Amino acid sequence: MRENLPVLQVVVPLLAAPLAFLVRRPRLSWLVALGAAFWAFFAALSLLTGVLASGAIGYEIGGWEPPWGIEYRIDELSAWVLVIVSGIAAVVLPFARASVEREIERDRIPLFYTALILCMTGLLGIAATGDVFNVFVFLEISSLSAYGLIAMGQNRRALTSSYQYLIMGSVGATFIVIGIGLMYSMTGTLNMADLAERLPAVAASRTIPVAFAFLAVGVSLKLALFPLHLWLPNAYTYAPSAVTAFIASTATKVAVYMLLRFFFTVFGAAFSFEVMHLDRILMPLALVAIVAMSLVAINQENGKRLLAYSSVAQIGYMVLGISLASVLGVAAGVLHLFNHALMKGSLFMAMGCVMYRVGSCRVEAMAGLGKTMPFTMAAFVVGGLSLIGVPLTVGFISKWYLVQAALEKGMWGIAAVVLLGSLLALAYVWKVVEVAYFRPPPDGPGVREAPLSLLIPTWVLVAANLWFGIDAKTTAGVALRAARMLLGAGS
Amino acid sequence: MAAVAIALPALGAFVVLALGKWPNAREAATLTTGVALFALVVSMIHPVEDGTGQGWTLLEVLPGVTLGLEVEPLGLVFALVASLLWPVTSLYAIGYMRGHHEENQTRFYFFFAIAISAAMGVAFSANLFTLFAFYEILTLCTFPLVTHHGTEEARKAGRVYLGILLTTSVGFQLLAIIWTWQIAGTVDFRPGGILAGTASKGVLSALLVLFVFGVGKAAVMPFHRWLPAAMVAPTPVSALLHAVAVVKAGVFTILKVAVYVFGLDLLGTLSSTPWLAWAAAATIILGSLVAFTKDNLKARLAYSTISQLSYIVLGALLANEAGIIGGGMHIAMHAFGKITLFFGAGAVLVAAHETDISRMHGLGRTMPITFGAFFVGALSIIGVPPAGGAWSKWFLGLGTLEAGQLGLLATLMVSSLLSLVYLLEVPVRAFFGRPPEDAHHPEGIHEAPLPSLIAIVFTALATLTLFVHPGLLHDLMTMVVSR
Amino acid sequence: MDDRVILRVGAKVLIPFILLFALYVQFHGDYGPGGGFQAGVIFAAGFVLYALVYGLGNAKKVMPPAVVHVCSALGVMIFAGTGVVTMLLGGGFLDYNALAHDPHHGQHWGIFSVEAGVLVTVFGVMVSIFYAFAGRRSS
Amino acid sequence: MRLLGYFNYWIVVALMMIGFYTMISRGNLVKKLVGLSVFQTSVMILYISLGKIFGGTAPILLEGEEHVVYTNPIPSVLILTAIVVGVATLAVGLALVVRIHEAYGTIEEDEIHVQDDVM
Repeated sequence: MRENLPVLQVVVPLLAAPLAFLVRRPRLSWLVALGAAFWAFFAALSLLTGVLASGAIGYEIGGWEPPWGIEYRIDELSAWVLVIVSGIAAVVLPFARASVEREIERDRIPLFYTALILCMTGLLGIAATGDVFNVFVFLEISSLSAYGLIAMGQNRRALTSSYQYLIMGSVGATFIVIGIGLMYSMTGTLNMADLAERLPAVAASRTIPVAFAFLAVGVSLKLALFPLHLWLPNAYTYAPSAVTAFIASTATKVAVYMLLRFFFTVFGAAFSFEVMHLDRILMPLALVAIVAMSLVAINQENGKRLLAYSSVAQIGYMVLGISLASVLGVAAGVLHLFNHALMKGSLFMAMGCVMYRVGSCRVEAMAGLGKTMPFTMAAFVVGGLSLIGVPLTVGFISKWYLVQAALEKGMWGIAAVVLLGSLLALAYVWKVVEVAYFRPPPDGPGVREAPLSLLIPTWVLVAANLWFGIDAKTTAGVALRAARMLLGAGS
Repeated sequence: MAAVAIALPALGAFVVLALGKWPNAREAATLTTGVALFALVVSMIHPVEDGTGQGWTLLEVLPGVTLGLEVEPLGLVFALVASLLWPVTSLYAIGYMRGHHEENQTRFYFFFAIAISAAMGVAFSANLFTLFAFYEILTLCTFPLVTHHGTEEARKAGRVYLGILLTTSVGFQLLAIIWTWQIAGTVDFRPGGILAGTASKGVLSALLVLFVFGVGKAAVMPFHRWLPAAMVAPTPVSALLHAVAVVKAGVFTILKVAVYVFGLDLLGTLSSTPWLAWAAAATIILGSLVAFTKDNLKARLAYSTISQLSYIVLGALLANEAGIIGGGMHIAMHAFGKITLFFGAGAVLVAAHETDISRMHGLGRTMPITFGAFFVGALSIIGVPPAGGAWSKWFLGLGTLEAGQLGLLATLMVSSLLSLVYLLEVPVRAFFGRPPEDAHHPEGIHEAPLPSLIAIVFTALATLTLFVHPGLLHDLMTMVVSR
Repeated sequence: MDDRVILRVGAKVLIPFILLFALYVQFHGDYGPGGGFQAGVIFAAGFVLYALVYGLGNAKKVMPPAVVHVCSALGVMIFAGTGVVTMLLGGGFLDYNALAHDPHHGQHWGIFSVEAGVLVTVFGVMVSIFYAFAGRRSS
Repeated sequence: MRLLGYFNYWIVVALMMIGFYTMISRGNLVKKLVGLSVFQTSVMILYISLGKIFGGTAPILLEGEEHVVYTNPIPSVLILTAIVVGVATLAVGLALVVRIHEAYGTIEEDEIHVQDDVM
């Protein structure tokens, strides 16, 4: 059982997805999905402890040795991402039951859970596999189910948002395939470790830089790096609440994982940053993303949309850390992967609670919620403080490393922009807080606090925000190990 | 023990929350916690005097970065002042809040207690990270107090308050802390400092600038606007938090950074130190001048606070023992003096519904105790015997002489003269002025509610006592510089 | 519809052969070009032709949408289930050698069952896509 | 002549640009999908042409013929997967267009924007 864990991590959810569809009853399919998510979470945790104890785990599918067969390869980074994705799924699913019953027609609920589990499967697969073409396949599995999930939103604009995402996502994925194909044409292999070995020999050709460029654009599209983020705000805004909470905290994170995998593991940091100068593109874009998208977020009138733009800005932080290409910088990026998943998860789930009771996420509609839904708004405040980076929350830990990484390189301006971003975050978080706490609730039937089945998962994530902000040794340790591994600096 | 000192008010806060429906029990809880906290802090004096102060590491947040507590003399001074004045202010607040029919009183007492808990955390923190964490908590938990009334004006003030305090702390102070960590490899407070010899003088000078302006709570101009803005809060908040706990947390941080991060020897050699000292001096004078122009009593007191806070910043930047001793003592002296003044202002508001100085003529006759106490407080701020403020000004003056900065000494003198005028104007008008014709004070103005009156008299007497017995403070501060 | 005799008769003749050919492609996949994917599409094409000629209603009687949906889910389970079975038998995921004592037979059975899964899924998905689009009434 | 030797790449690039341009320039949602499809297909051709060897046969082992040149089967296998993905994407896309048509009564992008702005 244990030696098969790398593949079971992906296969069990893959089996659960059709099962969730076959059982047909909403409640049952929810149970199936819940079981799959918890299974994935425990498997991921056990993989992470395994990797931390004894190094990377390889798994040959069908007993075919790499590079002929497909290899699954779990190292510190992939185990980390597996934990993030499955952990968020395990929290979002208990939340989803009530929320989905409110937002989605009954006969579509089994389909919804099937798609959600498929989406999780795809994301887990991307993290687990050691084969670049497999990355593409899993990417499309997760994306296609994500398109479907987003289209299930109540507003008809969910449809156009999903369509927009589909077009841009497919273009991104196709770019990635082109990049993979060009790499294959030069090396004749698709295995990541094998590619990493063979690429340096052909790196001087014209094909490899082209492949590099295609991959860079494709991955940037998927991770919504400014200015390729256009699909994201609409998609997050109009998707059902549970979907937003799940996708916002996982999908872009996995895209960042792809970025790390392609440019550190496959191409190697030396080629990516010293020959191709990836940082010269990523860093300015990340900085612009942090500032511009935070400013845009301040002007949003819809809570979910506000958080969506904030997500684009936060992705800027991760990319910024990565573009520093130092152990500390990459560690900051990897750490922020986890930390941002926690904070955006809790924030979007708080929004889901608001949606459940109020039926709208407009900032205006949240007037007086500080009184009527105290626990929901308290969760929002804590998540928001984390986003700002107040000490003793996870956001602070990310910022601590990011600023340190910038200072280490003597990049003053960057440290300043990171901190400026925090202040802009303060502005948009406070916009919601002020309305919720200082505006009197509208007349008419009062709003009640969200039910416990929504509140408990939300607060689990909020507690995680605090817990990992107070005791960040483990998370920072894993992030540093992953960064050292990626940069080949030994652990 | 330090952890208990932080936990106690936090615990008290939740008791307050639980007792929200029974106001008397709720207030009893606040007072009991306050007295217990003060007793606890007092019990720490002996170990510290014997030199057996301890450190505790609560937990390691990041490798090398810990949430740690430590009882040392400087922190003890701050803790003593804050914990003594908390129950006193609570007593005052009971009279004020009920007399003024304020809403959301439970929330008020809750956040009040949390703020004290955070102030204790600031006082006992063993490293910059812990201090920063509690510093930010203090900012955030005082926000609901500043915006207590929930009006448009209060919200605007709250925005300014939060905006400036968080901008400076996140933008400058955090940067300075991370930078310190980067070059020194530690953020612990150590006698003699941790930065000596770690980086070039230029870098350290820049770092000092970041620290001084990063501690927005010290209200060095141009980052002072939040303090007058915070005056929309109910008066007990202005009294305890914006004359004692919050602002003193700021100057306390600067003292701590000066003594335990830079070290006096290093501080004296940095090129930015004299410049910053002059910035503090400018704040002293400008604050006093602006105070002149304010007719609103609380606003005037706020600008006076800005001016007085820079005395302490200046003391720290003199980089000699007398300066630090004077600065540390001024934390206590100014606290008792200014809180008395605020209590007076609040009492006038509750009893006579007046906020403007120009309309306080003749009120002294109906409220003699209040204005008598106000007079004593004013003396302390001005720095003349027989009030405690004389001692701290004495040491600050010594410090400037020792540093050979006659210009700074002159600044202190001028500012004292200015405060003499703008503070004494109030009791003089009250006692000797004629009530204005159009004043339609409600019939039967009398003294403030009894609990408030007790508090006012207590702090006024304490101000006088500190003149006679400044020994403890002086001893503790001497320990700080000789450690 | 009724007067298109040639179409109806032609379809009637063709459809069995189409289905049979699909099965041939499926089972010959071990030895020559072919396999579950192509077979599934061809099989589905037979049904689509039936639906086109005889009407959607009749097609749905022959192959109810519920069954089609079950098919598309079931195939995935057959595929992944094969992998799980190999694991239960002590091999790795999709390690067909574990399916029988003789690795040659194991490979044979493994590929057969995986291809069967693919056939079922592809058939199910193709027909359900057709149903979904053809079943829409223009509003 | 050398340029002509790369004719397969020229075709791929031409198709890719046609698809991409269609996707960007057309406001009709179905036409966009057609563009996407052409775009994806061009990549499939790229893969297949990478593996093709002139004179090579299908990679099937037959007894007695051991020294034949095979076309590399792996790109074909990969692209089989990509085709499935492409079909699925197209199906999802068209399904969305159908639903959009039901919700908005149009599949022209600008008309949809107008309707959204009114709300």
